Amino acid sequence: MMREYTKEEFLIATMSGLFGDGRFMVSGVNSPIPAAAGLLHEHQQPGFFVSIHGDPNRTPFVDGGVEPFDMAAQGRLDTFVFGGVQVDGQANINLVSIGDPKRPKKRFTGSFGAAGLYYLIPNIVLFFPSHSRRSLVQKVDFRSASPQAPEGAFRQGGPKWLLTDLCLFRFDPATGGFELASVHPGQTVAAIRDATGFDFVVPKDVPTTAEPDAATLARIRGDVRDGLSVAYAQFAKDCIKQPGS
Amino acid sequence: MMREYTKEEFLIATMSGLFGDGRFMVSGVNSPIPAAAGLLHEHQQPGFFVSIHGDPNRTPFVDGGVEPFDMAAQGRLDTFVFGGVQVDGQANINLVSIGDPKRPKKRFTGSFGAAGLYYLIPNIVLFFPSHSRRSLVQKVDFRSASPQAPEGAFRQGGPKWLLTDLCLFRFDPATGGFELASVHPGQTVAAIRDATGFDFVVPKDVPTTAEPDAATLARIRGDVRDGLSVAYAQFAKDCIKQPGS
Amino acid sequence: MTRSDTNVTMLAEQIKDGARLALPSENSGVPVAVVRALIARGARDLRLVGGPTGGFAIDLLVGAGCVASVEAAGVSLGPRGLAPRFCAAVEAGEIEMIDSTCPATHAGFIAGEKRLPFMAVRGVFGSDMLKNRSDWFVIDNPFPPHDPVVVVPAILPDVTALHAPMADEAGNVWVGNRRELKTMARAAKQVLVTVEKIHPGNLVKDSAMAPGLLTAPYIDLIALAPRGAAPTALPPDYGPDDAMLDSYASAAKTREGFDGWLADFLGPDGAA
Amino acid sequence: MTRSDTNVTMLAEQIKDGARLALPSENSGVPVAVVRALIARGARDLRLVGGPTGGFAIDLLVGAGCVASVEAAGVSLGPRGLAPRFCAAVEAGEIEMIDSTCPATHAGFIAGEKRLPFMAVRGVFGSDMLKNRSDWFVIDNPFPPHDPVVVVPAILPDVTALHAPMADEAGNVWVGNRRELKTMARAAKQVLVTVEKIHPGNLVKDSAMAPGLLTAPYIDLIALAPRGAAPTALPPDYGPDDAMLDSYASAAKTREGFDGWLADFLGPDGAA
Repeated sequence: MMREYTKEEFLIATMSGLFGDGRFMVSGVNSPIPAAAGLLHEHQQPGFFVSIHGDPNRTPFVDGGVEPFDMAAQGRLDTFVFGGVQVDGQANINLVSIGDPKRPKKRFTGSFGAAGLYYLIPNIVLFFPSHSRRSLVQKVDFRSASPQAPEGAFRQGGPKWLLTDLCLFRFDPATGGFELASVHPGQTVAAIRDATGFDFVVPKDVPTTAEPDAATLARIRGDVRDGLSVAYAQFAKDCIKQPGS
Repeated sequence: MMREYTKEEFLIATMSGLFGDGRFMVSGVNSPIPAAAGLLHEHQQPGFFVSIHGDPNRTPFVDGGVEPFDMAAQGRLDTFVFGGVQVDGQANINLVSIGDPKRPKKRFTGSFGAAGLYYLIPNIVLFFPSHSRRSLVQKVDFRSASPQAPEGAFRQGGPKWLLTDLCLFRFDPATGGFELASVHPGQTVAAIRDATGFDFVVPKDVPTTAEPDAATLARIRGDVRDGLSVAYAQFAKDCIKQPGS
Repeated sequence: MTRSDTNVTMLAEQIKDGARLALPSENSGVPVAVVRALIARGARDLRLVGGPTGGFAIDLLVGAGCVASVEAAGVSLGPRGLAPRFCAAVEAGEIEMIDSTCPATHAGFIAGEKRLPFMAVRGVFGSDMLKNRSDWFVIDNPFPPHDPVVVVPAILPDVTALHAPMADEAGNVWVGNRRELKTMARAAKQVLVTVEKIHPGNLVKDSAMAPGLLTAPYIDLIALAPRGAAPTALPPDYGPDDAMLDSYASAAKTREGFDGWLADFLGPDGAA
Repeated sequence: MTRSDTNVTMLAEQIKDGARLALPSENSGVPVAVVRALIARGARDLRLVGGPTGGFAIDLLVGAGCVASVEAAGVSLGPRGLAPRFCAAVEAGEIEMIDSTCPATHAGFIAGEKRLPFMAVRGVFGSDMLKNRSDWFVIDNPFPPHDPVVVVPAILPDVTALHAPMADEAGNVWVGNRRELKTMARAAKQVLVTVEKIHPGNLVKDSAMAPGLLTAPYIDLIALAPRGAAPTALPPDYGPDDAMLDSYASAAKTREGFDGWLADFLGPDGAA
């Protein structure tokens, strides 16, 4: 039965393990893996709840777009997953453009709420599922959000993890850089160095990221798949196996 | 038929004439005369509307206590009437206390919204229906609201009139003081000087405040009395004559 | 003792002596049942914050000796005039009065809701609140025309307590158009709510009712308390109990009158 | 031409070329019928502000050449990916892009609603928005601990246009839980609203509906426009028109594809 899981199932299980003991997570637009990881974490962490954009049963907001940001400021939003076009070794992320932002080679969506939430949410996971030197770069072309603030700035949160399809990094706020936390099954430190545009700390012993066990896979293919289908029917069908498979 | 009106009817008619060409007035707690003057003004000024505290049909707010203050800031609240315990010659008003405010001889309600609204509402009428040296003073014991701001301060409104049971003063923002605008029927400038604790400008010709005409009285005793009865039934009964009287 | 009585008492126990306690303005969801329980318990040194004003409940708490300070833009019995025990206590120097003005208190709660350190407020210049309060001052607007502007700090109560027409089974509380109650609740460390009734189901899914909800994540405890705001009004459920408020306004003019009225109000079990 | 078409056209005429126009975020009451009328008229140099983000409507206006600048925290077609005409126009330097972040835009609108000159916003440090925008900067919190804090100016649009499920006969518009629409409207000099239907009576008197209203005093013009937000969703009335949005996302990838799609969208009377 080993390796009898999809790449997405592996990432869902791994990401879920990063969500810690918080109680409330919001998963944003176009975020099926974070949403699924949130649903899985609900089973692992009693009291945890994930709000899923696009699922009316999981949208507890009644005061429009401002409410989640106020909740974050109030310390009621514990967990968030940010993606982007680029991330650099100082955990700056770029959701805006490649090249000169005034006249970019390629324009993307924009920064959404990242610049503010980067200081408010205790458990931020950066998620870049296509690990390469194009996405994990020395220096982002545009800083949509940055943990680098003037001394004394208010901060009750920040990036904690960077999860890719090759490995998991831990962000160290003391040094302002990443440390390799684990390499996914089949990967090597050397291969990850090769694929990464920034320097990072490699501890003496780098564990292999744990593979999801049978119970976790059953959960993903059962309740999580069902719950996810409300907002992400196609993804659930394409990327999560049938229950019992 | 001369003088065939109550003191309150006279004040309602006179106050209504001060409400100008604004469109929206809010009358606060315990303000039957301002409310009635607002209702009368609706007939005199097309498009004018008075919101009356205590009348659910005249309470167009849906966002709680903040909304009227935001409306004032937006320039949507044109007219307001403030009373108080004291007013001085610089149009400072006191709704808080007599004596040292830390250990007052007499404590009153508090300043409510006056301190903010004093800068936002273009047409503010101060209403002190018991004109005496105890209420119209040299210097208020506590400044609940004051038009005296640092240079350059934002100001889109302020006090314009001071109406009492003896006379009407106009506030001159250039000099920061009051000018006698008219004396009520039966009053003299000398009597008003006697009853007033602050200095004020007396122009060469001081007109007598106009008495309400028959049509105005009929209106007060008809529609205004009816409308006022929702929030102020007892006042309407006691202080406004029966229709046709 | 009914279950709902027990719950109100338990809920009031959450409000510790010395707590900074925010209460709604008159007829906006005043948790009178909780106030009664606080008095019955003999609560002390409460630091009340009006939202932004206050009336019957503040006067009652002050008269009962539960209060160290009151921060409010106004305290009165509305159509019944001055708040007699409040005024007497200020005159006797028995409580600290921290005078505010409505928009400044609203700004403080909004800053609290957003966990911003401060918020600007228009006007307020020249007032003695600005002069007396060391926590309000004038800064230069950082934007053109760099005009002076008053700033006030966030208000972050220990507890916001309120009464509402209903909660649903999911723990959401409907406060209707009293939007400032949401703000005051979200600004507080702890939120205690009594309600008239429990509505079946989950009102977040009811698009008509949703905008008037203070949702479950903001609320620490809910207790049933039918007519829990009386004698103050709870629109749209009930108006003021005029007879009771009249008797209060009349009795509370004297210390003795107040004590007698309060004993009746607390009932035979009232002594803490 | 039906009466409602006439009204939408008249309403769109209020939006002058060069106006600073605030539009709701996707699926939050986007006034697509008005956008269509603006394109049919050949509107030019609009300065769009997303509330705080944008999607189909902004992409359409940009593709049709109506736009001088876009201020937004993000522009995308949501599940359908990037906004192709918007991205192409930024890449070609055809429009000015003023990047924001959601809480800063919300803060700007709230300051606008309150006519405050500015408002603070948490975080945002280190970002290139803060670096690039001359109208955002860091001040010292005037209160202890005097920490650095980002301030942004009020956003005061010339026009806020939105589509809503209903207006009532008194001219109140129900926006439900899209609270930011109230804020954006109150911040604007002019407010133009299209609605699905007219509800009899006055909803201010309906305590369930009142909290979700943008009331008549804030609104300049209302026009009927059934399915006026389509193909975007208008909860709770209708979901997105997936087929139409799919066809748009696919066609708009190229200039030619977009032009063809737009011609179909405008119909035979579409040419201004």
